[in-house]
Amino acid sequence: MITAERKPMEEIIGSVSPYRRILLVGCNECVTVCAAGGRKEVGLLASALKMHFAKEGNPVEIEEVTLERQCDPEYVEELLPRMDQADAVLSMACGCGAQEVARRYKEKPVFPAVNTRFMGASERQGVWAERCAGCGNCVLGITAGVCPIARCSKQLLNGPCGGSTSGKCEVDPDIDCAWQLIWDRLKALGMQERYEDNIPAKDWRTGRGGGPRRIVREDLAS
Amino acid sequence: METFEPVIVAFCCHYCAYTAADMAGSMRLHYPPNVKIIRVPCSGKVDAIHIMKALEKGADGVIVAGCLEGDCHFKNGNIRAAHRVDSVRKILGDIGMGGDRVEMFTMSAGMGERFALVATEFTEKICKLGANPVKSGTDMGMHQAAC
Amino acid sequence: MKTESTLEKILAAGHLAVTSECGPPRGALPNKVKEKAELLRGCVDGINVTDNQTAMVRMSSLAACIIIQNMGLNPILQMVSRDRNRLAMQSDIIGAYSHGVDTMLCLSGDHPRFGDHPMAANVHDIDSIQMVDMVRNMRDEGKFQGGEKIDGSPKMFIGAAANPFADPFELRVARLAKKVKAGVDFIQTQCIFNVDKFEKWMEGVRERGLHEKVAIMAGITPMKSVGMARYMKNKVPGMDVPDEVVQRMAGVPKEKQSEEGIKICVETIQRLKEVEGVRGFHIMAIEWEQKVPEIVERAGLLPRPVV
Amino acid sequence: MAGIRSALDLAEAGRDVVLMDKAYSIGGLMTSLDRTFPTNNCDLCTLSPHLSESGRDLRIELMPLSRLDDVQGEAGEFKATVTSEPRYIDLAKCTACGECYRAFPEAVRFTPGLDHRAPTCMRYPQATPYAFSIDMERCDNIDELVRICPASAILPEDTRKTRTLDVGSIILAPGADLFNPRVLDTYQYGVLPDVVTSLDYERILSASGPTKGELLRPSNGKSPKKIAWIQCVGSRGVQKGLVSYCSSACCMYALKEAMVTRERFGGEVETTIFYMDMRTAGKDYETYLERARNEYGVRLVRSRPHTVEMEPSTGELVLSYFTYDGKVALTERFDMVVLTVGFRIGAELTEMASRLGIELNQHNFAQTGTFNPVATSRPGIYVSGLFESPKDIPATVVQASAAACCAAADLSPLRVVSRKEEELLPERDVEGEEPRIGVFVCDCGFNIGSVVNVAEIAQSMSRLPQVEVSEVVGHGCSRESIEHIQKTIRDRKLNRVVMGACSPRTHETLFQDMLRKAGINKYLLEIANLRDQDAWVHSDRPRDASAKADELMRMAVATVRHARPLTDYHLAMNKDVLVVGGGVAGMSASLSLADMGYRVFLVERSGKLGGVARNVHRTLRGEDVQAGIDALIDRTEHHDRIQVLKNAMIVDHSGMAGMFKTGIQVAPQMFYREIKHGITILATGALPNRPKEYLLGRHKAVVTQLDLDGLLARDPEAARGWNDVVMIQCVGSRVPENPNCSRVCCQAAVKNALRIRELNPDACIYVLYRDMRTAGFDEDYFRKAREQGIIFTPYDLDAKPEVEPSGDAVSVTFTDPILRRRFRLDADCLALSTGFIADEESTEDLGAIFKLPRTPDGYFLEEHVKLRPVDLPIPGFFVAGTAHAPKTIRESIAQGQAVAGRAQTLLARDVINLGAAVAQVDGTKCAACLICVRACPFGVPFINEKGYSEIDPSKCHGCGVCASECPAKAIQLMQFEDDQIMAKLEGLLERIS
Repeated sequence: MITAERKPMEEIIGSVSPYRRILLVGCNECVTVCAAGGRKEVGLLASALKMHFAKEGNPVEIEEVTLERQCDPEYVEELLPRMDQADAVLSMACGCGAQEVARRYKEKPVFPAVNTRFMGASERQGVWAERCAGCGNCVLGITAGVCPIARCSKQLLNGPCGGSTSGKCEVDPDIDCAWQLIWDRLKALGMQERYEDNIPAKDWRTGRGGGPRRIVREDLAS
Repeated sequence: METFEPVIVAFCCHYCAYTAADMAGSMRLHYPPNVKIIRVPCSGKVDAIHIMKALEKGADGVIVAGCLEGDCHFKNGNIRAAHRVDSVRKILGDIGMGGDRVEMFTMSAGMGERFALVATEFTEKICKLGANPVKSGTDMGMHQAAC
Repeated sequence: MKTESTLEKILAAGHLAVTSECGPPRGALPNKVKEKAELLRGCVDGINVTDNQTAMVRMSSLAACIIIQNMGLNPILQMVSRDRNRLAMQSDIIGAYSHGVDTMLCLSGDHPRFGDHPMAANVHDIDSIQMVDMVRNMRDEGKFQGGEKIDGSPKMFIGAAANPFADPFELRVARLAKKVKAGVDFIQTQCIFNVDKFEKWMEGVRERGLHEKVAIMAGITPMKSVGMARYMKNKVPGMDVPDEVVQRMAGVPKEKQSEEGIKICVETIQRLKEVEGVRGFHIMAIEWEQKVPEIVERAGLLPRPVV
Repeated sequence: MAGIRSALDLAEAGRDVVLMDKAYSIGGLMTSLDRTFPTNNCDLCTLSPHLSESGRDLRIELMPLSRLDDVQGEAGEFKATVTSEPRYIDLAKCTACGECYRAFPEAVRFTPGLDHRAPTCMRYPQATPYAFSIDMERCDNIDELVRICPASAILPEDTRKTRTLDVGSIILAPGADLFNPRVLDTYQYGVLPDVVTSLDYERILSASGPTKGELLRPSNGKSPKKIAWIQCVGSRGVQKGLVSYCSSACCMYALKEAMVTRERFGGEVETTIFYMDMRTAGKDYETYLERARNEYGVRLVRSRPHTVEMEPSTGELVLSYFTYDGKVALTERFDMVVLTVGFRIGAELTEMASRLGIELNQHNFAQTGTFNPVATSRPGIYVSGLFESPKDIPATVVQASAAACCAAADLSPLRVVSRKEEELLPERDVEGEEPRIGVFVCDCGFNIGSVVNVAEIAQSMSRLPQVEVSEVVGHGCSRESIEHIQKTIRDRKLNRVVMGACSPRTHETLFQDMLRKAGINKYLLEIANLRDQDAWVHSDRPRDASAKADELMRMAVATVRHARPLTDYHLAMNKDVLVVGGGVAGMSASLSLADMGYRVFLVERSGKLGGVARNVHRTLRGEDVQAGIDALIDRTEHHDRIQVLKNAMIVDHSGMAGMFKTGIQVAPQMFYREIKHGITILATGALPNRPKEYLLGRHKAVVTQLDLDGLLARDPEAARGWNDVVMIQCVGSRVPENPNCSRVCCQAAVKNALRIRELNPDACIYVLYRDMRTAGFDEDYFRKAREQGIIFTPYDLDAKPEVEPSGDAVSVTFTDPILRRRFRLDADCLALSTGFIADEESTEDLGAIFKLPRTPDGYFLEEHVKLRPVDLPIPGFFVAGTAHAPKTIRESIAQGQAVAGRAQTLLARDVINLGAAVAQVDGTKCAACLICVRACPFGVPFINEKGYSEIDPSKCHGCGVCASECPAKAIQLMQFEDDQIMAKLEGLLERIS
């Protein structure tokens, strides 16, 4: 899942302050699941902004709408009827959603209300942690199902650095040492010898190194 | 300007706080009439949005009142409510309203005095804080609009 | 002989090698480099020149190495995978060798979080073991990592670091083995205070015969004060300072503590000389270079053999 | 407590009940307690929600100020003569406004108003008359009194009345008195103001007590720094004025008072308890004791305090005592001394007993037997609570339900007439209609009308859109008004109703029924609380009160527009019962239910019924256990409504209360069969503990008390040869592995010791114990044992006895605390009191299969320790016997009957009403984020196969946490939907912003 967090109120206020009629657009996918940009957060932000500007003496109109998925043109199309009453769009979706809205409605300024953080999993209610860096060439098969690229602070591919202390990373004791996790799993799986293989330098072309990526499924694209 | 009479919304859980308020009644205790109670099954039912909307619509203060810790009829609704109130206070701080207009209290069904005391003290506090700026703001806004 | 490196020659001749280090200045004053390096003349076989150590910007290791090289001393180019991608690394390695720098140490480097540029991007295009492999390829196969041939390949004597004390301990020998497999020539270890644990690690190393494939140089650091001992014990990740060391430092009056620190590290060296597979010592006298000659002397490692 | 519980169980089971109380309001002792152990919560607050449900049954007729004079006839058709003292107040009219009380405080009685927990008791109007009562003797001006009552509810001519009632069975739950320590000159109660009884102390702690919950010394109003508790005051004694039995509950409540004191007043107050034996034998009570000692720092001194005197100069109390380790005449100073007093049966009860012809034991408690623990000597008359024997609240509640069960069995088979459904108009469909709102404002006589200008309110409401009718209706809850409102609803085709009245807590059900009977859905109602939360609290500023009333009403009107017809969730009830476990508890439950006419499947893991009790031969009181067990087994196996399945194990389970499905496999072929049932009762028992200690199992002279009981029955001769016999208590109990007390061992040890003494007068018998826990009347046998020269020697965990083999005997070494030296002697028999240990294996499996929680030590965890001791947290599940916690045969049987008593409340219904306040998910909005799944305190929501969250209305408790946490706003709680709450805010704030 893509995770995000609401931007600091001050920044959001700053970005929309020139506008009086704001269309606040949430998304019912990832950002709902990570409680950053679903209907509820949209409602809270709308209320907060209305109060702020009312307090300042120049009230704003805020229209709330939460799309099923803000990164699909068909859903984004649903905003059309509302657009001409809006001076600006404030998006609570991840960067993908905000950009899709901007792409579709060229004449409208679009501002992000959340910071898109990472691809992660929820560890428990209210806690999400990074799990994947989208390198485009998955190594989990040789790292016992724990990704050192996403989860080692130095993305080391050949084992723990000298800073690994009792299972934690030197960078922050709240971070598990990815290589400790890998090693524990290898032991559990009886595959210790796997560790001995030197993993060669990674080809980053499948990742960001190769520039913006896209996937084309010929059979579907046609 | 004549004396400021704040409007205060109190979300009270059915099993403790609301009962305590009734209790204050049967004990004939006095507290300011500014406090208007909205009954909810559990303080855990009070949505952050409800609190925000109350202020947005012009309430000067909001009380969320639940059971004593450990007494929640639904296990931990009151604790969740307390966390939620904290987060709302933070948002209010961020938009320059100040978080003090919202507060969580806990009490048992029998604590009529405590309810009356809470209502009285909170009302005094809000009087000190003055009117909800959202209202004055709008006035001022219209004023500006006028001239 | 794979290279012209003095360090390689010393080790090949079976002597206990000695290296020390010199942190480049945080500015463009060549003399600062010269002063520090001068202190070490005649008492070490190589001078590690750190690469933005603790993630603080300093004069580039390469530039400082050239200055030291020109003084007729033997610099060891340190290179971390934190700051450069593989293109920058390879160009710097060739450049260094073109100036006669023939010994280097491959590291991953401290995380920017600890330095004065925590906002910096954390490159790690390749890791230290992949770097070792890359440098060996450049030297032995004469090829860039990309596969193209190098016209005049850099004959680097390749070192790497090892920390016998970090967790998981059981992985520490294996990790050395991977470096050996990648083709590392020598190893400088993390500062050793817990000698027992180090010996335990060496046992593991010998069991796998690694000590015959790589020259292991024991890392030694003199402690100036009990404060420093405590700091290293509690604050520096992967550092293992046993309580008795701290107590011993604490046991003597303030003014005597630096002397006690020197004593400890001399004793450590003496004890480690006896450990099979220890082929030399790397003395890291952080901002205390002037003490290195005394330590080397009192440890009976002078004069340095000429090869 | 006991009376209320029995009455409610029976009423819920569809029986008509007359609940008599000699007092003018009910609740008994418990209403004057502050908080109760072991939860230290205000338990009536927790209880009341459950009670309000049953309040809808109008089957309980309350007769306060009444006494039972005479009972003629046989079980099933008694004629009971009852006399009621005059109350001088018309219950139908009195609104408890309190005018009379203000005018004639000395003549008017109204405990509820003074007791802070009373409103929660008033929650169900028919459960306690929410009304005053008058003591006419003390009223000097009757005319004035009559005049002052705004509801004209005073009946000066009210007189004593005598009625004869036809009843099928009778339950006596008259409670008991507390011992008054005035008779003991040594403690100077009544002389020294700072010497108080435990009940006085409860009142001091109580928020509504004389000090409003402040802890103050009665003598000087200063807060005490050192408080002492003296245990067993008036109990466990033989001197005149004392009683010999143990009052059972006192140890726990003294601990509770000390803990609450430490909790509330922190380190400043030192608390010390002077005790003989700490009798914390109930479920998890031992851990409670540990918490008191270790977490709260309550000091415990085993000792016998003899006098309390006052140091005149300082006003301190000097307490003199001697300890059991031989130290004599110690003294210590305190600011307050609390006398923990026990229970007594007063003359009133002994007279009643003789009037009714029921036998009492030598202590004047009702005589009962192990195999019918709540039956008196007179068939059809049952007893529960303190009148049966001294006990704490959980035991009382258990007996109350057991009594309810036995009483029901005597009544003619039940035809359930669900009175709510009787002769109702069909519900009018209001979907799609514009709201047509009727507003009715009560003046509630004086209560609202005198403060709030109700006419004006009605006026201003009438101006609001969609309001069809708006009028003042006097006492809205009076029969006339209700009929008037119903007529108006019908005539004016109203489809929404707003009541300006008193608290919905007390009157919602009443007004809901009113709507329903007027032919519209009962949830189209909104109540504005103009009395308890406006008129009563703002009587000092009427104008503001009126303004507030206006706003409250606007809120209600705005909200009611959004009200929609809701249907209560109902569930067809399967009336068969599954009982798991064929021990005494399981058999008793099965027989009780089968006798009531329900079909029972009794599943037993082993090949035999009877459980652990088969190995017990006699009770402490000498009753023949085996005969009793055989009778039980015989009746169970031959009862035509009980199907016994032996060698059977539970393998799977699904469904909910009223429609369970459970799969079992039966040996030897292990064929599978599925049982459909409405109720599940767990009576899986516990295991006799056999820890590897003191050579148990490795030396033939070492046995458990259970072994010994068998041995003495089988081969009494053996005992004749013994010279020295040693018994060690608490072996494998009250230790980290098994932290709680096994409850049965102390009396078992006394029982076996006495039996050996009987067989072999010369044997020396030593009992090494930590605390002797012979609660209640068992205390008599403990004393008898001491009188007969059996030696009881305490030991500490840090100086445990040591045992090693010595030929056919074992040598036992232990410390004698008085002589302070180690003793060593060779015992021909060493009996270890090993007690019970939870049957981990079966409770773990069943816990997993039924999804039921367990205590850390592996027993099933009941829904509420005190108030729902045999209900399990999942509706439709009950627990009885040692699967709940270690207990005696007698207690297990009582629990077996109690679960039957509780089960009948569900079984009597054809449908179960689950109410309408449940959460509903809008699948189109749901993002399946799991937040509700994780947030629900009861684990109800799940992501269904369609991929969105689903909430089973029959499991939802209606707290709304999921609704308020849902990030997609996909969940709404019926009756409290967001638009309704927003409407309230609008109604209040529309004129502001």
